[in-house]
Amino acid sequence: MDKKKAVRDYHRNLAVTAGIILLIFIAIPIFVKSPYILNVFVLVFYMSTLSMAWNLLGGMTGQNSLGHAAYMGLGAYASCLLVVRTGINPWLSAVAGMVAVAVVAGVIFYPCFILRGPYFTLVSIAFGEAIRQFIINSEFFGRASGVGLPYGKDSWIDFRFGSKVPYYYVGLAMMILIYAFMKKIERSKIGYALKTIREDEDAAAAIGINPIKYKIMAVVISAMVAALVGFFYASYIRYIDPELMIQAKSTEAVLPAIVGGAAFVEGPIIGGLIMIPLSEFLRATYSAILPGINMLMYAVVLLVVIRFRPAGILGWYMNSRAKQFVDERILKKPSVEVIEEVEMAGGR
Amino acid sequence: ASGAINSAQGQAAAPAEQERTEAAPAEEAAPAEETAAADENAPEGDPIRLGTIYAMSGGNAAIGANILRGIDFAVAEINAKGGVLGRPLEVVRGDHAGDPATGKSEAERLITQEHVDLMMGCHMSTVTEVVAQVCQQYGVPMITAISTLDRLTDADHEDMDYFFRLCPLNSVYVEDMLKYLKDSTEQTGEEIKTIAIFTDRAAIGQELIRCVNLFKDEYGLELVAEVDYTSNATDLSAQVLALKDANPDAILCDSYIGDATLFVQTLKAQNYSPKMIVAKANGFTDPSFITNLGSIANGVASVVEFNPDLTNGVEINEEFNKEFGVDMNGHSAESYTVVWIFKTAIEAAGSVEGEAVKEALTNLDIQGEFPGGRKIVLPYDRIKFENYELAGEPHYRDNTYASVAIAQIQDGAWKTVWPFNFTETKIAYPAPLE
Amino acid sequence: MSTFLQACVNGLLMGGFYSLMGMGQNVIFGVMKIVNFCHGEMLMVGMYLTFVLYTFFGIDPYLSVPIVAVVMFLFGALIQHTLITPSLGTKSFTNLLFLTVGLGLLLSNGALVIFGSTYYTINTPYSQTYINLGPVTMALPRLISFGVLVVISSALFAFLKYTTTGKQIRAVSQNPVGAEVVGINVKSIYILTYGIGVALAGVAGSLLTGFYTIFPTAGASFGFRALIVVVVGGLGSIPGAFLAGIFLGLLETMVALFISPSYSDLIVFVTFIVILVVRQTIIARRR
Amino acid sequence: MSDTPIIEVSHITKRFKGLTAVKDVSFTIKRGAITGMIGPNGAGKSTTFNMICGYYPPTEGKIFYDGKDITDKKAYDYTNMKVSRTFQIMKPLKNLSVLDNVVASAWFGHAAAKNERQAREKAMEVLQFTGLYEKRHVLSKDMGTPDQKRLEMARALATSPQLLFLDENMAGLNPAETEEAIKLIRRINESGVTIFLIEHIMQAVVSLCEEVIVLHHGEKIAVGTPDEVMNDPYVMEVYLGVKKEDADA
Amino acid sequence: MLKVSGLNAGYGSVNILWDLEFEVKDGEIVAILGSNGAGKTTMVRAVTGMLKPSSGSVQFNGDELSGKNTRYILDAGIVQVPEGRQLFTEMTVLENLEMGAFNRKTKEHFRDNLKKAYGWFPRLEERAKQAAGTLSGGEQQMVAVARALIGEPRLLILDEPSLGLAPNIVDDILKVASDMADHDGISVLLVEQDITKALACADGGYVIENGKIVLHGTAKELSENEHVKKAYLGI
Ligand SMILES: Nc1ncnc2c1ncn2[C@@H]1O[C@H](COP(=O)(O)OP(=O)(O)OP(=O)(O)O)[C@@H](O)[C@H]1O
Ligand SMILES: Nc1ncnc2c1ncn2[C@@H]1O[C@H](COP(=O)(O)OP(=O)(O)OP(=O)(O)O)[C@@H](O)[C@H]1O
Ligand SMILES: [Mg+2]
Ligand SMILES: [Mg+2]
Repeated sequence: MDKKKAVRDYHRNLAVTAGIILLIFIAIPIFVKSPYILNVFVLVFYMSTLSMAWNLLGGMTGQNSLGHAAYMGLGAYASCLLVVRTGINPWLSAVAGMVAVAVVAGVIFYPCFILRGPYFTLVSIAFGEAIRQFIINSEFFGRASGVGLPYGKDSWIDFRFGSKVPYYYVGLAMMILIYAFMKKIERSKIGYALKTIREDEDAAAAIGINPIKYKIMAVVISAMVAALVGFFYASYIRYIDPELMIQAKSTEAVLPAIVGGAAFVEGPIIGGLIMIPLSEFLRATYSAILPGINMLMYAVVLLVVIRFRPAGILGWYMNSRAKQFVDERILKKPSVEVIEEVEMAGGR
Repeated sequence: ASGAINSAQGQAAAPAEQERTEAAPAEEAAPAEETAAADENAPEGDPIRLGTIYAMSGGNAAIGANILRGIDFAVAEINAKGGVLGRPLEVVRGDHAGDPATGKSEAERLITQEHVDLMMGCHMSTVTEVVAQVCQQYGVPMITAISTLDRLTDADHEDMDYFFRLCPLNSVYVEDMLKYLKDSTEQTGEEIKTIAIFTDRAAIGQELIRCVNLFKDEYGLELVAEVDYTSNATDLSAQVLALKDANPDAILCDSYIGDATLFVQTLKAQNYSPKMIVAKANGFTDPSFITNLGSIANGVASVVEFNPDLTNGVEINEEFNKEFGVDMNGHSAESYTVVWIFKTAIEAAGSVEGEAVKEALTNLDIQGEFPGGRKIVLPYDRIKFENYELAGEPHYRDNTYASVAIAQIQDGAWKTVWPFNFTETKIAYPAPLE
Repeated sequence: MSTFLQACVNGLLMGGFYSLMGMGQNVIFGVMKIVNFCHGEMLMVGMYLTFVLYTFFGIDPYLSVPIVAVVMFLFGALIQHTLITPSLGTKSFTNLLFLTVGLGLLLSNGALVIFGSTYYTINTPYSQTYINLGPVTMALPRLISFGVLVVISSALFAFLKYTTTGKQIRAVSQNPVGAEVVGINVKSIYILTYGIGVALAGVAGSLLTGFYTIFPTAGASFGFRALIVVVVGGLGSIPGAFLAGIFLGLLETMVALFISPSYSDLIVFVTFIVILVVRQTIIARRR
Repeated sequence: MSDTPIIEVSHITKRFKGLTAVKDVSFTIKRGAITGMIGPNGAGKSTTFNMICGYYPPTEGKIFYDGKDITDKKAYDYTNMKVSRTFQIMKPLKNLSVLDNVVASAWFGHAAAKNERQAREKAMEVLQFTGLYEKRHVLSKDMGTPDQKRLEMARALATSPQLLFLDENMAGLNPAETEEAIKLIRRINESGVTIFLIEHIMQAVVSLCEEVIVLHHGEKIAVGTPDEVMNDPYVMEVYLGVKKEDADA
Repeated sequence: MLKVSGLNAGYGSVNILWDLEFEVKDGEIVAILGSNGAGKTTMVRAVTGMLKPSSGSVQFNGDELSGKNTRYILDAGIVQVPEGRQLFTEMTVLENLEMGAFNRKTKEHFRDNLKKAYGWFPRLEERAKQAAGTLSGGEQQMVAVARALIGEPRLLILDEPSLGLAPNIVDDILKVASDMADHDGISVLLVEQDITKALACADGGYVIENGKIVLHGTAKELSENEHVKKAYLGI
């Protein structure tokens, strides 16, 4: 009986902690007035979301894509062009953009799924470059000059604001929503299929998983989320050009996941919260003094994390005293067996 | 379309010669004041903060370096003379690394964290567009020294009254290039009938192509080839062969410095000597272009926003070269000028308050020389931001007096060759490239 | 016709560089199964090294090739020992990938910090010497470079194929544990191979200074082409990489010549994807 | 219905480049029974097995399941047809816990779990059945050979097969552990699962199998009860290694 | 010949082997028994230098090997057939065998040794040009054993050689081992799950449980030991 209560208490504590963290994020714009700081948060939100999109493919499925900037860019282009050319509502264009990118990603990648390991990575780079080159050569996409979204009065309908606050909340909501979605996937049939594929494709086939089908699913979902981020980016920056899709941007999309811990759905968020403010700080502080030194230091941080904390910050936390302390003292987590027992009992 | 600008050039030649002697005493008087002013004013007041956003890292960092030399030079000069309103100028640098999102972020940081009063930027028009929006939102006056994209000041930007542009528009550049081709017959005796474009596939190249198509018929030129490549190309021999095949009378080009260098080397390697090469500044006028290529650069011509042999440029270039070890180029000279424009406007407004400075900039009219400073070092003698029409399109707050000259590398140095009434130097034809 | 011949020669000369880069990448990939994403940056380091040797010590770029090779080898060995070997233990392809990506960032920005953003070139007395062979012109530096790299490639091929060390390298590439069992020092082989790979990139950089500008991001375009070469030529295959490099060089010039220079990049990427997919499909079928 | 064999293999042949690994082999697997396959190394047992399970297409011949032609079925279709397999070279999902390894399987197959709870319950059941319950939170890569072999089986069972293929599932076990495994396999069989196994451990083959098929050089050389097969002089010579003198005596 | 004392070893911070003591004399076959996960392979790895022992000594003909690298130990004459075979899958059978001849002067004797190896495993000669990775499991095991023999061992360590082998091949391999012990004076350390067969050909043996030696004696003693019968033979 008190086992049951212990588990219930633990779940309550978890919920309360999550609630507090959420409240802090909701409260930030009330206390932080600096648009620049809010801007950094907005960056964190959309980059973390993009990184979560990557992580579905890279972390969960073991397919290291280095072409996510292309999906994001395509999404941004699709929604921008629709708004500019047809004048439809941006929110609708976002949906259309996601669908378009999903189709493109699915169709183009279908033949590539025979590829494993590094081959997949290389194709994803070539694919990203090919899309970028295509846009640069295409009159329709505005070639290298890019596309701008119209400025104007603040409006929810047009998703356009002078202030950072609405972007902050939309960005936050997007990140949380995608997080919840990814968490759901992780524990679902798809999640298990993807993880099985990551570990061994032959083993996956042996239990009835069609590796190609699920990999396509992963790529399509991942590309759609990236396209959503592209829409958000375009609405926020209000100007896009093919430079958005260069390979360095794809790399940027991955770093939060690597630093945070690619094995965890939370990894990209933790990594984003660390790496993006760090990069902004380094640029603000050092770039003017000695150009390049900021990226140099950023690279050093990245290398140190990979070298000494290969499972990322979260992987490190999971085996740390800090976690023990949090579990025991703050969350009052009962043993795994107890939780399991109560859960199984509840099921009958 | 650019008739007004041309006449400005025409007038500029003669007065410039006269004013030179007059200006000398004023310059000599300055140091006396300067010591006094420096002691009393400069160190004391709150600095006036000038934000700059250029690429300091990434593929195009070289351009940012030239621009900042010009800015630093002007700021040192102004501070040595007692600053602005008795307050020193201080530069706060931002780095956009070639990316609009980063540019936006930097603009926000400079304005809200660093509290800059003024803004300069950027060297990529795509980033300028985004940064200008941020400045507009916060009411920070911004002048771009070198963003030439026509669109930046078109009808869509009518309301962006905090944004001003010093440099000429791409269409002005290109029209002057074509004009030069036509005028060259006078000296070379050969008429230019066919042209080819060699350019980067990035935005700069698209603009060159667009503008050439805009004017080519008017100047009776036939475009026989459009050849482009991706920035920082590994190899340009295919492009050069395509040009060689097309065999135009003249090649118009726009490239960043690395590709510009490789282009000329490849021309040699492919044994192709076009008779005339005219570049739209950029990489071709980077100080390291001549250093790197040596004699094979001889004969390359380019639009220049500034040239050391311009009557107003000789002196400043000497000082500049002493300071930095390289010549002042167009980017340095234009950004140098922008700093002085800001100084003049602030002093006219009597404050650094954004609204007041904006008003002052709107009404600014500098003729010949800056109050308390040098003569305009660029190849024109008046600076005024005006609304006007260009090729049937309205434009806002551009310096309509801006124009460019054309220089050619001769004996390892840029020599102004056009407009003819600006210079004694004759066009070297065909371009020797050796 | 003469244009076509000239284009062939150009493609061949350029392809040689892609080959050299690809072979370096291939040695590394073949043995450690990691894609060296800082390969282009290693080339850039080789360029700056040559530049420094020329500017401060007056050493001719071609004479500095052996020096660059040795220095870059040591540099690669150091990186392998301190960074990559420890991370190999985690068996995470993702981590290794981003380790090399991070290294690339470090190197290109390090160059920016040290040398600034200026574009440099090296002008030797013979940089502007050209050789005419009938309708075809060749720049002397390119020709020398091509000769040097043909020699290096053949030497490398022979080394891997016939020497004991070469066989050890191949053994490690197939089964590191098995290699240890037969008495091969696996860690030294790793150090050796990464050193060789990096040295090849450095040498390519050194040779490139004869006709290319030196700047912090100079390696990027070459780095990616090296990847294409590796994949098209077949992972681990040195002759494959050599041929693929030449193929890529020719493909680029031919597309530019017969279709349009604008599309050469696009077509190269698409060809790359197609070749990869087709080849892997055939391999999978054969299973 | 019940007398149609669950699997009928008809004249299958597999050639790799120059080498014929399996040559015109035909046999049937009886429903509800345990059938074994033995033969010298390289005889073509795993190849036959892989052809039946959809990993290699046969070069020639047909395979029937419940009378239906399944020659061209893909490997991932098998669990939906209630057929499941293990690998000779184990393929555990290394970075997942034992529990997650099995949960993953429980999501698939003809009786796939509908939700997370079902999947976990089914996995727990299988873990208890196979004796891995105590180790359910261990990462599968940290386990020794016999546990990994057991895990292979657990993962196969979690898809609720009616026909189970085991490729050398007992290799590397000592006699005592082998006894355990034999009991487990018998229990599985008693729950109604038809089993087809490849094994070199005679102790297991003799005590489990109702019928044994012997391959040699890719050809079927004998079939019968374990007793019959093991007393076949040819089988003795090529496989069991009973010395000529002993056999004569 | 081989004398191990006070050997401790493990992975990372986890200690697996606890104060191991055992001895192998010239020309002797010693069996190591133990259930799965007992630490037998870890012991093999510690003796052959693939795993650095945390303490203890490994003496081979008076030479201290503990802490030496694999190459040194191999040159001293300890050659193993590793668990899981560890072949070079993309190399041919012949190339794999060549790789076995890295130590000492074995390269010179390679031709002769190869002939011997083909004598023991004729099937390998048939398959000399085939890529090792495409051999059947049992054929691969033969390659692994042959590769070790080509290294001219003075002490041969076999880690579960019978795994996946047909009964007659197991007999062959064990017979090769006994022949070598009897005729060439080579010692053999045999880690084996097929305890009956192992004890039948071994002179003596040790039983490892949880990384500790719990029993040792002659083969006969062990096969009659109640604990061994119960825990390992299932009798
Ligand atoms: N690389 C490794 N890292 C961490 N632990 C390991 C590693 N290899 C083995 N172990 C652990 O060490 C213990 C002993 O393993 P070992 O392989 O030595 O056993 P063994 O007696 O050879 O068993 P088997 O009969 O299965 O081969 C086991 O608990 C195993 O989980
Ligand atoms: N992919 C392949 N390519 C070429 N030959 C192969 C391939 N797979 C198997 N073979 C060959 O086919 C033959 C049969 O192999 P198979 O794996 O079926 O043997 P097996 O009977 O399972 O042996 P074991 O008992 O040793 O596992 C072997 O000689 C092997 O070398
Ligand atoms: Mg088999
Ligand atoms: Mg073992």
